[in-house]
Amino acid sequence: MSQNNKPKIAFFDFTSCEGCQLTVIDSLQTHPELLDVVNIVQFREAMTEKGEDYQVAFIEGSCTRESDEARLKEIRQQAAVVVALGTCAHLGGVNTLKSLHPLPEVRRYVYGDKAEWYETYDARPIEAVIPVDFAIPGCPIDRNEFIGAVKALLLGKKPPIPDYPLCVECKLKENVCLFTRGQVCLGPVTRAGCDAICPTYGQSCEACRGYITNPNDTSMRNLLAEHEMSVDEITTMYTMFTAYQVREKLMQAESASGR
Amino acid sequence: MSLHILKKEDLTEFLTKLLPDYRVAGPVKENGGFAFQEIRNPADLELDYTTTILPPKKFLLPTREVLFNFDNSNGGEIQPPPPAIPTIIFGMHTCDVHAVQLLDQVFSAGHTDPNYVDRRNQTLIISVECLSPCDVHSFCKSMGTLSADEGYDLHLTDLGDSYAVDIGTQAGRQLLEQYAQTSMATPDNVQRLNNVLGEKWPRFPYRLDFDVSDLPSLLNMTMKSPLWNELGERCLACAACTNVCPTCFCFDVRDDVELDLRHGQRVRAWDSCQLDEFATVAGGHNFRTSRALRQRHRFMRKGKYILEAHNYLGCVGCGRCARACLVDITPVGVFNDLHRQLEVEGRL
Amino acid sequence: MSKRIDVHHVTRVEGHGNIVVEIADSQLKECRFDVVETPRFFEAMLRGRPYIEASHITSRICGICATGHATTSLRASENALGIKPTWQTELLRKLSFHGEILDSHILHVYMLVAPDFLGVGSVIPLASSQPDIVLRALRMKKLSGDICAAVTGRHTHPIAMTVGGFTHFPKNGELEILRQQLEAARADVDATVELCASLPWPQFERDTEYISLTRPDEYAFIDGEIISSDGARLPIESYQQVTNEYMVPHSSAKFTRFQRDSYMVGALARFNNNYEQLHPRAKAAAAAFGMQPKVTNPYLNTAAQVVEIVHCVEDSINIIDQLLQKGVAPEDPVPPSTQGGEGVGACEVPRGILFHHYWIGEDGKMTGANCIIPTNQNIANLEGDMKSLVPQIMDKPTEAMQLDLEMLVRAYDPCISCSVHLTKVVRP
Amino acid sequence: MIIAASHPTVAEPTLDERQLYLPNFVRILDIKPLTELEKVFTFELPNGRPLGHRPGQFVEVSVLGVGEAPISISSSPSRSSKSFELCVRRVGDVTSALHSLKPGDRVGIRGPFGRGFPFEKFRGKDLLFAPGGLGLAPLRSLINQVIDERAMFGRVVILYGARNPGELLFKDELKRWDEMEDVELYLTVDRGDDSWTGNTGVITTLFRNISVYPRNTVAATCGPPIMYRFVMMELFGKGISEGNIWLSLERRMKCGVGKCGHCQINNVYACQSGPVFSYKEIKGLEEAL
Ligand SMILES: Cc1cc2nc3c(=O)[nH]c(=O)nc-3n(C[C@H](O)[C@H](O)[C@H](O)COP(=O)(O)OP(=O)(O)OC[C@H]3O[C@@H](n4cnc5c(N)ncnc54)[C@H](O)[C@@H]3O)c2cc1C
Ligand code: SF4
Ligand code: SF4
Ligand code: SF4
Repeated sequence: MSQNNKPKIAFFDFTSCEGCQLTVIDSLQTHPELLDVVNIVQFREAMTEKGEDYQVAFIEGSCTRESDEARLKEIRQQAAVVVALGTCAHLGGVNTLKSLHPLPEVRRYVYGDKAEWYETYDARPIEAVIPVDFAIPGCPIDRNEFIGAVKALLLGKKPPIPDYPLCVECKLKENVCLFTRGQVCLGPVTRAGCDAICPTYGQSCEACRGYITNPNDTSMRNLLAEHEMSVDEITTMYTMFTAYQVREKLMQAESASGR
Repeated sequence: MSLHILKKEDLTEFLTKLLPDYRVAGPVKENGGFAFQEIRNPADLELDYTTTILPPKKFLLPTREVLFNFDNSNGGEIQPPPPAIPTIIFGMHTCDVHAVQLLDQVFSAGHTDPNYVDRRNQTLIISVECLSPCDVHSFCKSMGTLSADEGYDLHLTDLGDSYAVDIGTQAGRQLLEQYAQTSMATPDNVQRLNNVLGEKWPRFPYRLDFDVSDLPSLLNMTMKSPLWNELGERCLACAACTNVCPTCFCFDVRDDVELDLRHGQRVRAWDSCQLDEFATVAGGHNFRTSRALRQRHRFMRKGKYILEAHNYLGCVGCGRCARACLVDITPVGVFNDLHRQLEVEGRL
Repeated sequence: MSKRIDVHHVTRVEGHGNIVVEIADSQLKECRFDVVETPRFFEAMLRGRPYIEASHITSRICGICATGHATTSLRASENALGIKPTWQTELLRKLSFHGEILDSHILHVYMLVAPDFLGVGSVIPLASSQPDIVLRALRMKKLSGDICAAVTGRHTHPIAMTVGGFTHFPKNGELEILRQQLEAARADVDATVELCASLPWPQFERDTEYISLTRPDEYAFIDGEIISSDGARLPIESYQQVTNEYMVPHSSAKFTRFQRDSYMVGALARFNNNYEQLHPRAKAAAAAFGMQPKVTNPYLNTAAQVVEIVHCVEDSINIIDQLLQKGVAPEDPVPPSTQGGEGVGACEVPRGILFHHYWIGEDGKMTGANCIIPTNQNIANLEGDMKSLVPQIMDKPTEAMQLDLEMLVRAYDPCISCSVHLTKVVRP
Repeated sequence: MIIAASHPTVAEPTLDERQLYLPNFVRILDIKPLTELEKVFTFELPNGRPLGHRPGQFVEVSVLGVGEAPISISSSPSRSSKSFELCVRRVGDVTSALHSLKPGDRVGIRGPFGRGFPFEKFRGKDLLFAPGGLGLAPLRSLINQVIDERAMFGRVVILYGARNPGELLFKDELKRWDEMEDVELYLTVDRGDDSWTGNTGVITTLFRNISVYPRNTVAATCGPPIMYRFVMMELFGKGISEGNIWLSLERRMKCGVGKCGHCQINNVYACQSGPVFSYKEIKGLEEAL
């Protein structure tokens, strides 16, 4: 393939830890041929060139200030395909944890009396600002899933992101279930695709990939309650990466009951 | 066939001799439990194991396997996978032996599945007699799988300082002759064996409230039971139950392509009827939308559908799904509940 | 002569920062490094969360020093809760920490800095023009990642580390393989030293105060005391006497100063303060660069990183030997000995000294937190360097000047995404 | 010597079975767009061997790298022994990949699979075809075979419905059928447009126009899942017996050969026992319709 007919892709970062972009760089260790099949025209973290002519935009990070919206819209205008790269972009991620506290209070807590120097608003997924075609979930993204998504996009397919619970992968890895070990885990409602890496390394799944389309939420909450978790603790556990969605849901419920 | 005696101290040598010629899989300690793994060091084999999370099925029907490799460069060329590796599954419990018999039937009925059958025909099974239940979840006695009179090549029963080795097939006999140091059983040994088998039987409880031969007709009468909805409300649709089951065999097929988009593999991987997408077609129509219908499908398969199609019960009572389910949906519980319902309704 | 340099979002650094330099009538009017990263509010987010989550949340401050944040976070919680980690835990933590230092330094040296010397905009063109260099970098980076993965599951964001210990343990076999790979990597390490020692490092000297951790027993990465090259030693609990954070309107990151107007942290500070404890092979590498403490050329921060690459590879082999001698055995995390409390954790992450300061309530929930990030501590010093560098290079063409300034920024290896959390700690 | 191999436990697969999952490659001769979403592909058979299919059977079509999809054979075995036709709706990955191919490209084929329509049983009967939407694709094969042996059958009535005029498939062929003296074709669309002068309404509205001699009538229908219940009621209303109503059912399918489990309807594998069933065969199956 000549440089010309390779699809041009660009990487952008908003509020994030840049771990997903690092994972992209790391994916070169196992897939150096990535550079043969796509033409990376912009990747601030790794290159000086800033090409503005691209077909696919991978966007990392959540939107946390109004002034970033214009840039996001510009990217949407240019790119034929916009991919949310990682949980911050896809769901809001840990950045949205602050939305569990009232915003002015958060600002005061961190900036003290200089709060007004710094612009910020409720952190949100980029999907809340511009339409997104595909998302690669995960905090950070899974290297193989990223490569899989690139292949799918090159083939004109939808990226193969699972829509079934993590327990599927966890069982196939023959992990002893954390519930059996007296702990709790969000695996039964969380989207698979990370090869159950947290349970494999002895930690509960914290739902960094977000929830499946059709989780059995009631049964899951009952299960956690049976494991001596209070409603508060369950909410805390559910909101580590998805505070934005949980808050949206609460607000919907509130306005529905208000009527 | 005839009975041999393998001294326990000769087991290591038996394994050591097998290792160069065969891939030997058997139960080993892992993560505080047991798992069937490829044995590299004879000392790792734990014949005195309870149960495993995944059944030894994974050596006959791998969680992910290549159906063929392809090269798309000039219009498409395909290459079947390399031939199966000679394998010995060492230490299978009899429930799993029954399960393998079902798989053999499924994959050779109608169209013979070449990939499974090639692997199966390169595999020898050395099973062990269970002397006490794995745990409270086992219900092998109710399912009639507490012993097996066929389906293995060699079958071991622990007699204390030695194993009684029952030869199941000609291949088993050759294997024993070629690789193991055994002696013919003496009348004493046979007596010991009888005692061991006699003592084990009462250790296992019957856990179904009815005879398993009534299971298909029970299920026939309970297609519309309200229990399915109750299960549907509880079930997390996590598919743990089907993924750990030795008799589940449904699979997904997909293409994995390399970044050059030319080379790749068509792969089959385990799938589960408990997942939303299993019966969903393009356009979004799902033929088993609710978790209730999917649970019903699962239990109907276990006790009825598979029997009707293949003459083997679809459940061997290993209890793996019961251990794996986080919301306590178990075959024993479900089948007994259905039985009780019919009793209450006076339909028995 | 008048010139304006305005670099919007300096590339090949972590996070977003701008260089603004204005020269009017040969007078330096304006010289700033703006941190324009969006503020992240991590301390505020921690409040109300169970302490056990703190290391998982704070590792998300930065993808590149995730293990550093997690380790510092764990040490803060452990100090708050009166937990003394076991010998094995300490060794495993050091090993994964080395993995991260290696990963970060290799990324910085090869992918962020080297392109400047080789006259390209990124590592991508090098993949075809100098594939051996790129492949070597990828090989070394993979090994660093593998070290982290064996111990904690992955580098960004580590999984198996928890308060009091680990939830997963590498198998002895895995460690043996890593050891072999580390030994084999010596050739790549030597080639790295050779390559970097041959680069034309810009000549620029400016003495400043160098601050790092120090330990009596080893080249300090985790725990220890704060030490200043100007002569001062403080316990980590007194970090605020050193950092003295203050704010400026052009930056969303906090600025710091101790005994001078500014100080420097990072590989060069560690090198200057703890040179004696480097592995002999690392000292030999320093000699290849002609480096002896105290080194006052900030561009050589990158060289100090190369020296640390050598040290960490050797020390990792060392640690693995110690672990293998006893064999790694699963152990439960050490439980807290107090309910709640206050604690400070400090580590030398790739870019310098990092502090986490936690307050944990009796219910096990976080009631307060403060994180002081190395890049913050460096920004005032970076601006100081810029101010003294610009007059020396003012006669160069604007483009060359801009490159010198960008290279200076990159030498600091700033991690701006980290640096933005902020300010005054509100004690509960 | 490896002992296992010399004592096979399970009967060895035949040569054909060895190919079970391996597609054969066929070349695209022609592609005709029918509507916005559907195209008809004509494939050339390798070394002139006929496909040997029955109407109602399907093939698994592979685009290597993208995947495989079951598609009904739309051409009649009576028409050409050198080629066959598939009518494909673009709905997802594989079907979109097929739509992007050009004549001369190759695709993989496995099959034909499944049980088709029991053509022999239809001889001498009046035939009532009731396809809905894309359901015409498999029925077209059957209809054309009937037309080619027209003398063997009684009346031939076709009731075809689509959502709108633009979605009617095989318009040329519909016209030809309409012009035939001995074929009765009735069309309807759910929603008409300016140019549409025919019947509007769902397919069941067409049944009002016709009367049949129930004892001698066989019906065949295929369409979207929701259609069957309603069509079935109409057919019962005409007095056609359960054994004389034939349906082609759609299910998710992966292997096409009765292993993968996706197409299971209670204890029946649709890919093996179907996809064509008589109503009598499936009425006891809870999940069939
Ligand atoms: C017996 C039979 C005959 C068919 N005949 C035709 C036909 O003549 N023309 C036509 O256009 N379509 C036909 N279909 C439907 C066609 O198979 C699906 O539209 C196609 O599989 C969608 O695949 P995709 O990759 O484009 O869609 P995606 O949504 O990307 O599907 C992903 C995968 O899901 C599975 N899948 C999804 N939908 C179906 C489905 N409806 N049936 C089976 N598997 C599915 C396939 O394995 C597919 O590869 C038939 C289906 C069956 C079962
Ligand atoms: S550990 Fe978590 S993901 Fe794994 S099986 Fe248990 S609940 Fe599911
Ligand atoms: S259904 Fe459950 S008990 Fe029965 S065989 Fe499967 S896993 Fe074992
Ligand atoms: S294991 Fe239990 S919860 Fe999970 S799918 Fe099976 S029945 Fe449902």
